[in-house]
Amino acid sequence: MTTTELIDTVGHAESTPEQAQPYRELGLKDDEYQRIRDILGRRPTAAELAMYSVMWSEHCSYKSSKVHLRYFGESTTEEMRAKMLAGIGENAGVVDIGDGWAVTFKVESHNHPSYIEPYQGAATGVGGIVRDIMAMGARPVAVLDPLRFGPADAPDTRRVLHGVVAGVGGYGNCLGLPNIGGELVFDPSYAGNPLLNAACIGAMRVEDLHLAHASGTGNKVILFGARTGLDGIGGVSVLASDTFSGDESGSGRKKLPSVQVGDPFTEKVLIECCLELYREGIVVGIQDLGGAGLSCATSELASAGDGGMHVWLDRVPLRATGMSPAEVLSSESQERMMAVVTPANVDAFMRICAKWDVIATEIGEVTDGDRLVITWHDQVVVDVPPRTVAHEGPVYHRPIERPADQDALRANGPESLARPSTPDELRELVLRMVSSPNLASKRWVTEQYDRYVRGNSVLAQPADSGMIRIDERTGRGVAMSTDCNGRFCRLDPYTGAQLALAEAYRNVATTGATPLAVTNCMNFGSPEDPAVMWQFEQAVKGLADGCRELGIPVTGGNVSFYNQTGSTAILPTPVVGVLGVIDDVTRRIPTGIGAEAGDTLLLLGDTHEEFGGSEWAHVVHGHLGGLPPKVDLDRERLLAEVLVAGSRDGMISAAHDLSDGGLAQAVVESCLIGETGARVFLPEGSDPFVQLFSESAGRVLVAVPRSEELRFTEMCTARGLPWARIGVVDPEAGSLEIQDVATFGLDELREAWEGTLPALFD
Amino acid sequence: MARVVVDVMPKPEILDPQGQAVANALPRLGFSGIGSVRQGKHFELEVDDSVDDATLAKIAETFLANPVVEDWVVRRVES
Amino acid sequence: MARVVVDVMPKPEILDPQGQAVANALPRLGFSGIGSVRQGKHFELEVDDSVDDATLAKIAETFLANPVVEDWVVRRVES
Amino acid sequence: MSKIGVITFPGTLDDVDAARAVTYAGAEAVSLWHADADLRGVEAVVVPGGFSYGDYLRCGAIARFAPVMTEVVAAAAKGMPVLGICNGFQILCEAGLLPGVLIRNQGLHFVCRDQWLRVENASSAWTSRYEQGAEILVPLKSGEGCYVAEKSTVDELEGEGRVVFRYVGGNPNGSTNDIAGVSSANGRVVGLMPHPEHAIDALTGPSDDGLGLILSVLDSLVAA
Ligand SMILES: Nc1ncnc2c1ncn2[C@@H]1O[C@H](COP(=O)(O)OP(=O)(O)O)[C@@H](O)[C@H]1O
Ligand SMILES: [Mg+2]
Repeated sequence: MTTTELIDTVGHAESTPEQAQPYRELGLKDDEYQRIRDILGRRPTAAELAMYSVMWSEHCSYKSSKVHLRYFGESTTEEMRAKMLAGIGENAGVVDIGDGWAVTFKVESHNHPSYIEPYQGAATGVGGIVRDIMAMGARPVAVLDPLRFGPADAPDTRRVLHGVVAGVGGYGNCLGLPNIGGELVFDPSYAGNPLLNAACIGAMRVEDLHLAHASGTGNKVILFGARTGLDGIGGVSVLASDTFSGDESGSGRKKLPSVQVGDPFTEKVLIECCLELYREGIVVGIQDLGGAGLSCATSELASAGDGGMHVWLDRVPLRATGMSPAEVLSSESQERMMAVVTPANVDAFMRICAKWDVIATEIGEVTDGDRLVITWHDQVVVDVPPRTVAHEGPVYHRPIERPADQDALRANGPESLARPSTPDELRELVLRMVSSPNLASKRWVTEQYDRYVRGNSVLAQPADSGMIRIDERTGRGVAMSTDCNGRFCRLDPYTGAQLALAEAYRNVATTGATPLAVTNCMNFGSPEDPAVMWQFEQAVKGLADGCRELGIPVTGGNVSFYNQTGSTAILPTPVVGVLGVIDDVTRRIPTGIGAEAGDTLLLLGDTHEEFGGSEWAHVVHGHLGGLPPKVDLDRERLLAEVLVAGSRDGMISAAHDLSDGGLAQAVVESCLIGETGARVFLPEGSDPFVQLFSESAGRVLVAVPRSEELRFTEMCTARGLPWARIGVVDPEAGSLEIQDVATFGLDELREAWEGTLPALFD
Repeated sequence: MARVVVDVMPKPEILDPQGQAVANALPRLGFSGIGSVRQGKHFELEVDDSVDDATLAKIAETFLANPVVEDWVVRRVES
Repeated sequence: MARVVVDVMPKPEILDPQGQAVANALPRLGFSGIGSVRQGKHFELEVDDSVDDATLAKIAETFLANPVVEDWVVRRVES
Repeated sequence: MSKIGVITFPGTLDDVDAARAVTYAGAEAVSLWHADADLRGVEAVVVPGGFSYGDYLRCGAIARFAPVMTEVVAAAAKGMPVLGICNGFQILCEAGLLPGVLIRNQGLHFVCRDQWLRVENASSAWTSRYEQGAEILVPLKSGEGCYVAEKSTVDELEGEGRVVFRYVGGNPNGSTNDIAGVSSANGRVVGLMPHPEHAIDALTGPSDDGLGLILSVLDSLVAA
């Protein structure tokens, strides 16, 4: 393949304008291909075609979502921007958390690969998001993994879940990053479309922030990390079979698997190597290699810089023999990074890489033109304006239409579903709900993740949000939670996205941290379906408007389309991640009760009869219809202020937010996590079923020491936050008593809560 | 009873971090002349004579190996 | 260049949780007649002709296998 | 101030934690690099947890050949206290400083949980601060923590009181005789799978029970 006759050079392309090219197989539309020809004034070479086709894919170009995502920027005010050091468009968002510290965080999806090859799909999903964080100049400090699978008892769920959990753990544990949270949701819509979203948090000093720019004519472009192989080439392998000389030599690779295999050890070493490079101050620009490999890294770096770039592609260290330039450009081999370095610093750069046994190769140079020129053994195989590859891809205004069944769905409310009426029925329902797969303890999963490594994990699962200490001296730290209820989003994507935001925001505040910024991962069906585009548009609007109301900016995110089976899309799933800051992690609020005996249990917020999309309707009736709970963001903000103030003044000894499963679930978890009993009394004259299982938003259960009760409730009253005294912590009891309903032994509850996942998956 | 051996190897184009780790370590341990190393799995099964080759092939393909990333070979050996 | 195969297996008296798991799972998947399963490692090395058998034995014994719990076999195969 | 070395191999993860534990105990943590055959004047060494060289072949199999390990083996022969935690324990077994080997957990999953241990021998260099039979709570986090050895070796360890830590409240990984940690014949080299360095502060761990290991060795250094 390396013989010159087979190479499709720019000269060859110019002289063979009519040669047919497999652009359709590469996913390009007729008009997109024509646009490439117009940009170049000729047909693209095979390498250029490979580059444009991956970079103009939905995944890389955001061509269907771009027009909507703009709304995030448009709805962010100057005030919201105040603490944002980098936002949408960079590898990851960065916020200033005070004391000279900056924190970067982001969520990404690796959904499809995790269905094909669950272990490697999940592992490389974690690897990819970690490199994004590294590319900002930060040390990655924690990961989270929001996961969604098909029905818990479906045979394929077992295969996918086993692989995904082992992959997240196998990669993250070996990398030395504590896993401090995530989600685990089962719903039939995710069968065949599991969602593997991975989030990472990184920390750095404000002055160490690095952006992906290739600037400074004469600066060197260095590729470092793993060798480049044939992994993940998937679509581009059609180029290998499309023989320019009529030779069949490429046919052996026609069906390359589009799977990448991760090597967490190499990534761990790469992290330490990068951090040492940053410390020495010898990196001008840095970019990770993720989807679209070198195509993406070279064009994005060049496009964001102030000049052009020349790349000697044949210098790239390879793992396979006979790779074509197009393959080298498209390979998604993992654990690679690209840096821009001044000539004077190249030696120092190489020395540090050698210390860590990291392969580093100077493969290019920043030039003073505005072209990205790539040569292969001195022949020009790519000569393009980089912006046209990286930033000026196609933009679609996809048709949007409210789904035809939306009204019927909303009209079919849960009001007529049979409800428990006797105490016995309620008792049974509590146990049934607690042991249902979505509400059961996630311990079977989280026990496979290292939550301790690096010794800064202040809160990890089970907790409302994970919390990590950033500064050992001052105790400053951050908290993060990701949330989304896809059923709510199906009923009303605008409100559903706001409910996801509200829940993540509340989860962060519940641990005593002040919510600061937002990231998201938009998991949806096909953008070519107008109904899906409507869901997407509504969710973006809802999230953006919600962030504006709460005064915290969206700093980044990710879009994953085409999550569907046939014509059926997954539940719209805009996973929202909220990051909060806490000035002193020792004042964190734990989830479990019982640190102090005799605490009063207070329920903050209002309970309404809200069962549309609830876990109860799902578990007991397999029903989805009606309206989701109302969202009141002013209330969420007030609740957060009260929780943070309560934490600051030492008035709260435990807190747990109410979400899926309502009060019953929250109380049970507070007892089990704290290994302590309680007595609960529901408001007089209220309907116990509604009190226990409604999923009204804006509520938190708090445990307050007797001595602080008056001060705390007076604060709530003064600020206008409804509260109700609903119980006491009872360490002696060994049981949870819900007055006039039932008493549960803690052992009985634990068995119900913790038995489910092992029974399903061991 | 027959003894059956199944060897499962990462496909040639697939990254093999395990084999690579061994290959990189050998020179450091003072062993030279080893070009490449690939590491896979080796299974030894005791099998009833009633189990035919098609069944063995199926077991290997659906269970012992992951066809997306691995190749495998099934051999009956005398015991 | 020669191809050398090294198979490393847990000693018979040593616990083999992986092989055990495979053996337990097979009947559940509808495969009967498999008595026992043991799982080990399979290495394929590309070796210079200069590397002699004694060296290969040494590599296997000191590095590829842990003699405390594992047995191993070294084979040269034609390529 | 006593100096305790903490080794970093490529792929070591819990070195920062081990160093923090040393500092909390009031000693100086000296970082030792795998490629340097130099113990930099330390009086004791901690081989921390992680995945040295990725642990792809066999846990600890590659790390034991590192230049720094040659020095550790030589120093241990002269009585220097050495503590191997998790991957460090695996490395010490591979290096022959401790008997036996650690294989894949019986459940085949990585297990991260807060684990109760009984101190079975409070006279080793790393456990003198504990009461004999004391129970301590420290994190366990490993995928290959199942201790196995030939029967004669296990009998010898049990007979000589060299099983230093034992799991209580359930065996998390199938380890022989619930063994969590063992020592060399002279009690100076100790290895264990659970992570005492992650139990030095109730803020970030389940307890501060783990600090006792470092405090113990400091006692023995002062006494020596
Ligand atoms: N896939 C996962 N990875 C890591 N942690 C998880 C995962 N799934 C759930 N968790 C953790 O388990 C705990 C309980 O989860 P969940 O009930 O969904 O919390 P919440 O309702 O507060 O969002 C939380 O600490 C959450 O972060
Ligand atoms: Mg919560």
